[in-house]
Amino acid sequence: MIRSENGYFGEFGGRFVPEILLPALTELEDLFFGLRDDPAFWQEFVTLCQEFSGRPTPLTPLRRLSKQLGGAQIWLKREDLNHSGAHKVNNVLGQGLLVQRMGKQRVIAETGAGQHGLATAIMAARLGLEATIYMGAEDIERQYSNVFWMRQLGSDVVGVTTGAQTLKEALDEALRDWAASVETTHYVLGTACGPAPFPELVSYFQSIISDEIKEQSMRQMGCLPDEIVACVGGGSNAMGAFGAFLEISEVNLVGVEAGGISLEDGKHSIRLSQNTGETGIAQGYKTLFLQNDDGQLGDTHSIAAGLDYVGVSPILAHLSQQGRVIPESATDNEVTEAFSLLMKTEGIIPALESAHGLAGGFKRAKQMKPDQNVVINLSGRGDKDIFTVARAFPQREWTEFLQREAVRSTEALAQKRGH
Amino acid sequence: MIRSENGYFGEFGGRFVPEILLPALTELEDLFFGLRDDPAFWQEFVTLCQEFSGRPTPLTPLRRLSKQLGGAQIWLKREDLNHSGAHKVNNVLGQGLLVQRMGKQRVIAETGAGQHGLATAIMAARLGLEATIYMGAEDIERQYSNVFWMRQLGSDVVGVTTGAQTLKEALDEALRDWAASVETTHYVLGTACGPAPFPELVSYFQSIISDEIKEQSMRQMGCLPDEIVACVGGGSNAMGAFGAFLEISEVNLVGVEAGGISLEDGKHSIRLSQNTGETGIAQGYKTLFLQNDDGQLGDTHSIAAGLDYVGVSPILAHLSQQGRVIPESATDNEVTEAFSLLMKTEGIIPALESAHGLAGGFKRAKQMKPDQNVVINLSGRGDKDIFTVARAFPQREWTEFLQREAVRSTEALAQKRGH
Amino acid sequence: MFPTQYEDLQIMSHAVIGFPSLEENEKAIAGLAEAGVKLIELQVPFSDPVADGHTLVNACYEALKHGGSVQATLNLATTVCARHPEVTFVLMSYLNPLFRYGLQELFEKASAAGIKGMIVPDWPVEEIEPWLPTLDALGLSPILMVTPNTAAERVEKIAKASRGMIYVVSRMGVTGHETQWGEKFQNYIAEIRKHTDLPLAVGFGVRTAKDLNALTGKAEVAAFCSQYIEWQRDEGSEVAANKMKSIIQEIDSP
Amino acid sequence: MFPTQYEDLQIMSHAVIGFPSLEENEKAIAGLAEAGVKLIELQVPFSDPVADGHTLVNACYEALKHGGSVQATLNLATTVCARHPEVTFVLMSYLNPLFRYGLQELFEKASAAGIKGMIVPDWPVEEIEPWLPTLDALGLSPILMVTPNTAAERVEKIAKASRGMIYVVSRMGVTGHETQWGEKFQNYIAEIRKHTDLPLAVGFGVRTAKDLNALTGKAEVAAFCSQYIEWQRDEGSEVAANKMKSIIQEIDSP
Ligand SMILES: Cc1ncc(COP(=O)(O)O)c(C=O)c1O
Ligand SMILES: Cc1ncc(COP(=O)(O)O)c(C=O)c1O
Repeated sequence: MIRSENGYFGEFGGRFVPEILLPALTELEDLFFGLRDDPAFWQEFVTLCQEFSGRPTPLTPLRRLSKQLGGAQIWLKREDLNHSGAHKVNNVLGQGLLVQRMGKQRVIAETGAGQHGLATAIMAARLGLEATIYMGAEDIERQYSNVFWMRQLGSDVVGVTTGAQTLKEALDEALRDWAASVETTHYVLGTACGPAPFPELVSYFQSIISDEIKEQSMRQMGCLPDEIVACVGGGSNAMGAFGAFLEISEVNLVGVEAGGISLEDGKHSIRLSQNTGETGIAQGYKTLFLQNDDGQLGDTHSIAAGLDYVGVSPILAHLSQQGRVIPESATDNEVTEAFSLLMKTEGIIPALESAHGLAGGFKRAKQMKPDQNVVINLSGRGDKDIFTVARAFPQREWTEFLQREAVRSTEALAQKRGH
Repeated sequence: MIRSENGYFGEFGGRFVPEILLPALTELEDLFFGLRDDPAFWQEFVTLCQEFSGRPTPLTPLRRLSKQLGGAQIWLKREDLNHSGAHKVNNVLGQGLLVQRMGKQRVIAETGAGQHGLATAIMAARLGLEATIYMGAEDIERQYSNVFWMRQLGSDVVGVTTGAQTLKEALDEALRDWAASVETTHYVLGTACGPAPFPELVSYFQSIISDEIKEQSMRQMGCLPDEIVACVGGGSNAMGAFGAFLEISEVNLVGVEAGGISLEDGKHSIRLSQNTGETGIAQGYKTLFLQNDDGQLGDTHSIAAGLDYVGVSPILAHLSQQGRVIPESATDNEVTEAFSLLMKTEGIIPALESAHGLAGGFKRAKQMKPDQNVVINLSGRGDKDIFTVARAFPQREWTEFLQREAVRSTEALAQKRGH
Repeated sequence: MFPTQYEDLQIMSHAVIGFPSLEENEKAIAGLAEAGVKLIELQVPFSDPVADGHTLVNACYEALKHGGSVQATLNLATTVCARHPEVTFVLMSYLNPLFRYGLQELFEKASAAGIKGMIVPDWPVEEIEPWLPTLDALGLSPILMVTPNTAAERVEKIAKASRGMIYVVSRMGVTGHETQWGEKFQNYIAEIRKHTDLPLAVGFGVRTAKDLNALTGKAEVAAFCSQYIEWQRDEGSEVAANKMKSIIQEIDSP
Repeated sequence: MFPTQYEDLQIMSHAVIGFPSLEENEKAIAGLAEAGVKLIELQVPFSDPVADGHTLVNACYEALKHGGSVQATLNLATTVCARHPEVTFVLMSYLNPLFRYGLQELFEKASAAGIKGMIVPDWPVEEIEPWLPTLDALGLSPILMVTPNTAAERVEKIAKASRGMIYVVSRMGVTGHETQWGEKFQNYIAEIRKHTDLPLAVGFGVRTAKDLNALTGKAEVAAFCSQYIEWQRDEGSEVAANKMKSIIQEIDSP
């Protein structure tokens, strides 16, 4: 895995936080630096992932789809099979181990798609911690099922109504909570962003993905893959999938960002490519942000709540500047097409975030030869996206069902109040 | 694994089908008998489960919950981590291998909770088969999200509106379809019921669960468990969890049925215990059915669509008569409590079906000693039950969300029609 | 009694006991007898009639609400067998209601009521064989089914266990497409006759006078059931009987 | 200029540039100066003000819609520094808007406009240190923050890099509970004074005359910001200035 120089990756990274947060970050960093080279700690982490989350996740060959597309052999790294339905849980379980070592009793988290919030709520329930999850009000609307479960799991979900009401605002609000609670609370940052040591720490835990890909591809393909493709929101699943291959230059690493509706400002979430992102410092770190000339962070759009983020991992910003990671993007339409194609051809329901990886990966695989191998990181499953997908592929019965369900739900509520 | 004598298990089982279905059953039986002792076939099956569905599923210790309950150590066999979210996929993938060998191009299935239908739709998509899924109209209503996904996966979902509109009627209708299509179509029966060889065949594929439990408990507990608990709908997850232990009499095997609302006729689905079920012959086999004096099959109720079934595996009927399997039941209320307890204490969201196993298992574990071990088979995850759970635990935000979503969905539909 | 081999085509029709009501059953049966129907199936309604098409499924569902049961069927049989000696009554049921009643007792009572034969679609030949001595002693003929996909050796076995006649399922499946009575069907019939001297009753898809004419000279019995039940459902037993009568008159003599 | 150590308590207040509008900012600042406020923070609004409470977060959001920006802040500074020589103006901003403007150019322009100090909450001391020679040359004082959980050696480091005054964050967190000014707080202040001779500006939770009185004799500057912005938001700049005036008059002399 890549290591920072004093929290920096090239020009990106750092730790630009209000002074009040510094001690917690230093404590975390010291703890992390003391553990990360300890094989026993890694083993403890791997065992936890195995016993609770079902790792290793498989590497699934897409035989029919690869044949149909006529290019490289496509394989999916199945992070959708994780407990909670996405790769997010890897990082969260790892941080859970750190929380136990710090003896803190409360965790907070920001969440976009709700997957990281759900994973955090799950970890908190399992470890007996209090949890508060910050989520943009707009994202709550898009992913209410995740909110429903977080609440059932006993977490406090706080809707953030400032600004565009998405991930960026939720992150701001979580930082504000942390500033007030830092001595008893750990902030479970959900992606490879934020102030040092988070980008490094999150990438470290997520690198379990690429460790497995490496071993599995040797066993299943008999060689390393030619290319690894992952969607890029904050960058944690991508860093997870790329981590073990950074030094192996024969393996192409491709990050697919959310192309959204168009390249117009506010209609996409592309930070790495096409000169859309500019170096900036916000939310505790330096990276490529979508921002205007005055340094105000921009609005973003993606059909996938989890990619709808204004910053990006400083590690990916650096690797992409270095040419080691190839940035790609996929539009909302390309994404729903890839979503449908995977589902109908291979019987796997991807998260809309992950479907960006599919769209990008399929496009590239078509240009390659049948003796080449592309691994796409399927970061999560699509169940959570049912409401969004239903809007993209409207079914009359679904609408009618929702109408009836709304009535039933109202009745159940009235009955509960009656008690 | 237990073997039938000519399709019978004690007095239960057999093959009571219209003559037209006989050739297909014989063909299937011949194929199955020819393969089941072939280690290479089993290996092919295990590899498929590994590569596509993420097996082996873990055996998760519930440390906090066990301590809280103060009895035996409780472990969960995590079938919820399977691709598609339940154990159903094991059987379906196995039958998929048989379909390929028979060269058939179409599959049909009945489904209750929708999990088996979803698993079948997934298998059909992956193998490039046509699929028609029969589902009671009442169950469609309870589990529309599964229906939504089956349709997106390309399956034809047919609502069955006869009788009580649940699993029994769906099974009847699937048999009718099969009678007309038997030469080109394989009927993917979803549980350890129906005419021979299905009970045996389904139990055979599901026994991958107990094979793993055996090996995992030796590794993780250092001994075999004292007790294995599973919910019983048709009986496939229970037979899967029990299979490898049938001959080991020190391991108690406990099947938990749906106690529903009360013991009144039509308010529960208890067939094995308390003299509720009576020997009968229907839907192609002989077992304990809920029926009246005239031999008409009865109505059933459970909060869990997948347990809402009038018959039960003839193997379980036999084992329960023999005293090898201990029948228990859990009411809807006990089930929602166990559901909530697992979620809040261990961060795992169970299917309502599986929560019956939890309710029964927790009750028994409390009576046991801390040096004993109970394995509960967590047959599936609860995401699919969001609408039902939301009715049991009403949240105002959920109701409001549904109302808004119904409007959005109507708009999306109108827009689609406009095109 | 049952027809003999190569006798002229006779019509078998149907009553679902309790549909539309128990009293109406009696009138409907009288109407069928009057119309010239020679055999009548008395169907015990069942909650899970897997071998029936939707018309009969729905009729069963209604019949159960109106008192249809094994006992009601036996009661009705006692009445109608006595009243219509020119008609041969056949008990049609799924196995479970009979099994729950007690097979031995059921067979005795059915025989005593005057019932001559029995069609039980989910009762396979292997399970019937042990009962043959009892059934033969009671004069109760098991009428087994042969389907287009039944293998030759199994046809042989079924023919051996059958009495009175063999029920020939005309096509694959209980619902759906129109049945064809062409060369393929004739080969199918010929194949069955190789194994038996019993008369053949053809069922499924017999819905028009044209179908009956097509079967004339090929089978001894045509089971005209679903279409009759639909008439009964939609237009009442009297109209249904009249329609049946005129259709029987339309049959060409061979 | 900045107060000297142990000078009488002075009030620092606040303007968010663009809130409620650019014109209103000028009037509001005049009102504050008239009320006797000696230091005024000119806050560049930012899209992600992580170190601010909800009042300022919302003010930033509004300000951005009304033309608040780095350039607007510099323009306003030029005007108000000239107009109110008795007031010390401090630039308050998050780092990114300044970074995007270009730090070197920004510092020069701010200094030229008459700005004396700078508070940038997400700019850590390590990143400031290399800029000290430039800032010193320009006479632009970096006012760094110390918080209750800052370790002693880090207070030392921060004190070394600070100029003009040190901003003492009174409590943990930007929102929430009332601040206490009791013994614990006094020990905290005393601890900081061990490392510096600079005057101390206390911020967060200063909302009443009572708070100001409590700070009298303990700190040199009280940052009276969120409460003022709430008055401004709810009752307009004029009423807000009057309230500020009467509250300043209420301060007990030490
Ligand atoms: C399934 C899934 N994939 C990807 C992402 C994007 O995050 P990251 O880029 O950190 O992997 C999310 C974020 O919520 C997610 O839920
Ligand atoms: C999660 C789950 N568990 C259990 C069952 C009950 O089936 P069986 O008894 O065959 O395991 C179902 C049926 O749909 C199910 O979905």
